[in-house]
Amino acid sequence: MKATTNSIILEVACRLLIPVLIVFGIYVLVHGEYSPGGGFQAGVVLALAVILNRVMEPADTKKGYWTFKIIALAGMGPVIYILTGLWSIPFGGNFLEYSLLPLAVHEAERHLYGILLIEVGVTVGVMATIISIFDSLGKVGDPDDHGSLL
Amino acid sequence: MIMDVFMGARPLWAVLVSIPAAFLILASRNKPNLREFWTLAAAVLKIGIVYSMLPAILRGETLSCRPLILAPGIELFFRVDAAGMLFAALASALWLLTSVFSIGYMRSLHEEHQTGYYASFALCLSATMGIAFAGNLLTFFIFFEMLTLATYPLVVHERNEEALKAGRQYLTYTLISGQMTLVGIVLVYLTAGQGNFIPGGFMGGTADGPVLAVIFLLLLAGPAVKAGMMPFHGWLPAAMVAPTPVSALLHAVAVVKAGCFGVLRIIGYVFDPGLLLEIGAAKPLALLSGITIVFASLIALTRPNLKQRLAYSTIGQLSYIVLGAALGTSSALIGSFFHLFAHGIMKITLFFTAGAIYTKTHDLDIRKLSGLGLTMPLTFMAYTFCALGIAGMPLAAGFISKWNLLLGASESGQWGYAVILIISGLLACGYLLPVAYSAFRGERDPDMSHIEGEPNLWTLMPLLITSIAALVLGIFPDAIGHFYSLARIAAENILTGTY
Amino acid sequence: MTMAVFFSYVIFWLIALLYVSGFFGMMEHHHLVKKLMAMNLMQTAVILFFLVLGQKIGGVTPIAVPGLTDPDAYVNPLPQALMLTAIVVNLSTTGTALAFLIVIKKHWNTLDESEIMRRMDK
Amino acid sequence: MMAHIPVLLVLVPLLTALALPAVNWMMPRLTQIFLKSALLFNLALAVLAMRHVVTEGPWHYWLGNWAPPFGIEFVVDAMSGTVVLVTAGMAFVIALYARPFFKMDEAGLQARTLFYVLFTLMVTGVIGVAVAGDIFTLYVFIEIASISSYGLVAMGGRRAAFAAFRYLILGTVAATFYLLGTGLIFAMTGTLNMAQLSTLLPPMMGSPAILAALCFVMLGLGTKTAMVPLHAWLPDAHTYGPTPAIAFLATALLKAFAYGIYRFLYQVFGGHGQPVTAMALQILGWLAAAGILYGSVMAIAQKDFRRMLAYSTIAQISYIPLGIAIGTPAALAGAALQMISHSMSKGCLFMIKSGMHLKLHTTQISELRGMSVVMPFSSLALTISAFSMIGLPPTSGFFVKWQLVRGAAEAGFGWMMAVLVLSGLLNAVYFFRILENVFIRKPEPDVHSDQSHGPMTSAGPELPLPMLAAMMILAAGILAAGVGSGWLTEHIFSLISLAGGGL
Repeated sequence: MKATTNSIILEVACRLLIPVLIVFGIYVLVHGEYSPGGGFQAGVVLALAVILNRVMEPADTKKGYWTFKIIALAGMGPVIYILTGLWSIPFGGNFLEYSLLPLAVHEAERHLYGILLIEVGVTVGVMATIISIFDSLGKVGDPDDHGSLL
Repeated sequence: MIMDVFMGARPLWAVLVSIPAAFLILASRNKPNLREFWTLAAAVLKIGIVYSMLPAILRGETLSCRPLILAPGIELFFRVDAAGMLFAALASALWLLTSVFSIGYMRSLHEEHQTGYYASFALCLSATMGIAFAGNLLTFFIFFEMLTLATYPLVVHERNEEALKAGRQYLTYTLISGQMTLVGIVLVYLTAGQGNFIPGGFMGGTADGPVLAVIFLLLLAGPAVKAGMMPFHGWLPAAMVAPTPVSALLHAVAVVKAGCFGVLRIIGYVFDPGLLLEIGAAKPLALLSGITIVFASLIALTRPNLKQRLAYSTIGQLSYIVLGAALGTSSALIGSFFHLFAHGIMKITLFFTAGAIYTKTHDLDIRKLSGLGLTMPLTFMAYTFCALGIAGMPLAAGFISKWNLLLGASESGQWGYAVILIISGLLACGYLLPVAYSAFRGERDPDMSHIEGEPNLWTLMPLLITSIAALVLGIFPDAIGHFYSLARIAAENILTGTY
Repeated sequence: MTMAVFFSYVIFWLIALLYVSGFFGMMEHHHLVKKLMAMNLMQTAVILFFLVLGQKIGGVTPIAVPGLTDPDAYVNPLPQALMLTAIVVNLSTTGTALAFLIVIKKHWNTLDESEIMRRMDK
Repeated sequence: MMAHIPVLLVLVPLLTALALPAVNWMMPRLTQIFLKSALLFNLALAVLAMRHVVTEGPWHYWLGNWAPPFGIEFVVDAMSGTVVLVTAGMAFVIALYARPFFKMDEAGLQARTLFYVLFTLMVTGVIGVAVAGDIFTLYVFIEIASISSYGLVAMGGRRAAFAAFRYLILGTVAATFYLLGTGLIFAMTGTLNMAQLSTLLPPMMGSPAILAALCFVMLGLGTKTAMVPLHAWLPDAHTYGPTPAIAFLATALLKAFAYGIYRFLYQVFGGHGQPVTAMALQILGWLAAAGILYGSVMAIAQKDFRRMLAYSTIAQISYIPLGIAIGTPAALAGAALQMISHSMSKGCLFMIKSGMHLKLHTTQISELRGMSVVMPFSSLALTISAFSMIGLPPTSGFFVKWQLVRGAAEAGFGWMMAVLVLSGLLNAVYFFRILENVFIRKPEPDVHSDQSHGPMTSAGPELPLPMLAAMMILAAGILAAGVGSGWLTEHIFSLISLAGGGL
């Protein structure tokens, strides 16, 4: 943490909360198969951890976030999803046919792992999307920007 | 093997050969000599292909070729029969002559937009061949519309407001009537189940009389407008704003001839003359063409401009063809088909002479032309001969068609039309001959006193060739291209109902 | 007619009311944000409609309860799964619309529809 | 690999869209190659899928190998194959065309990536609409396509943002209508799969709930297809949106929704065999005819080429519902051919529109004089596509008209024949006015000013090569589709099923 923070209370609270949020997010993710939870929720919780970290910093250092890279990350989440689905194709299955995934476990468990992989993709996607929304809202627009591409 | 494919698809090549020529012409727009070489080369090639099919046709055979499917059950179908051959042979031969003439005309007048002119001309010829060889209604219609489009740039060639107005008028007439024809064609396919041209027609008995009459009217709309039937002739005089070679093309080679040819095709190969009588369409059609013949001639008398006179003369003369088809007897049909050719060759001579004179005088007011016959005797001799031919003088090609039409009128017992034809001949003398008379006998107009000598050779040659052809074919109608035989075979086909 | 059946109809009427009020709100208001809110009302009404379709009196949430194998005991999970997707769709439409509103506000300095329409024609 | 083409058709553009920001971040140089090769690959897949449909009939694919009532099904048949082919083809051509549109600085590259992401997402959505086998998946893909199209329209500047907002509001309302209809159908039948619905629905067609569902679904799809009187969003969006996006929006996207109408009326609600649906088809026919006339008349009234194109789209797109409403095999073949034909010609016209913007700095029709001198090749493409719009041979537009007029004649709809013919003539009025200006009228002195007005203006008289190439591909395609229309009709469109029964 840099010296220029907003307030000591915020910083302490965040320091305490962020690790808990990360762990909780991962817990929600891996338990989505058995209990309420899953990729969407886990993604939101994980994004919250990152956003808290940003809230903590003062406004004038907020520039130059890797907005565009976050969007790229948001894209990669669903890519994980799709690749998981495609993974079963070389093994004779249809798209998303988890039971044919090349894992040395029981068929029902292969379903679980397949869905877990997909939830990971969803988590990454949701997390990155929410962070990028937060970043965009905080971005100060260029006064010459007419919002036009063409 | 390859040769067989080539020979078998000759109708297709005849159609296609001028399309690449059009693109080559566009590509070599900065090299006038090369550009005109392409035109002439394509014209010669086209004549070669077309005339190579002539012997087979004269033997009474037909050549056909189906390169493509257009719609379920409908092919792009080319069939060369006597009627199509007659039209194609005429158009391809006149293309070459008109091209030669255009080169002389355009160069001596330093016209602009020549590239577009030659390219459109080539496309027009492609469409004309398509119309001539079309074996079914859809193929016919496709090329018919293409002809409309390819002619539009020619009509607006002068690029001024008057030309644009004429162009719009032309499109309005032809596109609207074309759409009506389209509906008619759809109805033909629906009622008869097919649309291949069959001599003697195939529509008989497929529907009730009134339905057939409606279909006939719709079908006829496009060709009749192109053929300048009154009261749909308005575009033709307006289109006279275009340069003279274009008028020659419109009147003698492609457009109005395509219209007449379409009328003949529809009357002879979709319906048949007998069926027309049955559904009550023949009499009104003959009457309309009779009225057109007389009125167009009367209007021509009032026009002071030579090109305008020729335009109205065309309107009148083309109705001979429609009249012959409507009368529907053997002689009348021969007359119609032969008039397609005879009028083409004579009217193109008249337009060539008008154009040749224009290159010298830059004016076509009839009063201003007086006395010029002495300085350009060849040009005006050609004019005089063909004017007499249009009036139906023996020895000219026009006499043969007119004689056959008169025979046809008497065969069918409708003497009134014989009278109309004779009156029309007299009127033609009335509006065409004064020009020749004053040219040889009249005083020189002071504005024209500087004009000396014949027009240049490029413009003079084609008109001499066509006028000599009109003479030779008037004496020996079956000479060079066997046009009379073709007309006779076509008429026989229609009346016997077989190829 | 039992109470339960009556109430099951009432909910449909309420949803219809919500939907129609959204529709009219969208036509009535000239303020773009209000239009957007009305649009959200409509979307929510449709989501509620689907959820009610899957509802079953006495059913439990469709998460496997040990020992409960009778499928009739659970609420129909399909509408819920579908509506999860529909909610995401709604979220993205709303997000896109809000982004547009930011751009519109920046360029036109107003969010009044008739005002913008008037200026568009110039 | 070959067995999974139906799903790959959707996945390839989706993966491209998702991976594009990452590719742009890591290997900026490869972005264009990546994008274009992916779209080309997708086009190849579309062709293969079509071949499979032609040789072996409709193709059903079950995601995760779950049988239809539980799992999601993708279906490729002759009609959806046509939509997929059109979409994949247009996507590739437009990607080819779009490159010179963007500044090559940092902001321009970001905007470009954003554009391509939305664009490929829209491709995903459109192909998804075509192949979706159940009505909820259809909804999801409709929304994917729509939301990305809202975003794309908004990229056109300040007017575009407002136009996009209105488009979004109307589009979303349409989507809720559609979803409501879906809900009613689901409530009545308990299934969402189209194939099952087509057997379950007919006995209960009389019930008011199904009637309401039919109305809602048609309202939704009709709005998205911009059928009169639900077209209000279209003119502004098409006028102000960025050209490459609009070129796709006006072509493939609208086609997909029109295809949705066909899918519902024939394969879900039973076509002409059901009295209720027959009535709906009749109303559809009237509305389509009204749209054709309205669009054409409004197009004549426009002075701006862009707006004229927008109204012309309303008119031309209505040919497809008209063909669907007529419901004979010939008419449906005409509708399918119109999907191909109109996509190419309208795409080409939109491309030319922005070419005018680049070179002549105007799209006012009266100021286009002398365009043929400045841009001869574009003018040629303009002529060909205008002829196709009017329906003049030998372009594909003529054969569309032929098939539709023939279908209308077979079904005994004389007034539809009249509408089609009249529409062709009205089209001729406004297109020949443009051609007159482009080719014939003398240019006014200052038109040739070629000074740089933006990053896109390049030296030389004609447009940049990629743009020109795209236009030429489309112009050649129009002629090829015209000449080959008989082949297409006989081999592909004859397979279009009128499951519920045509006329």
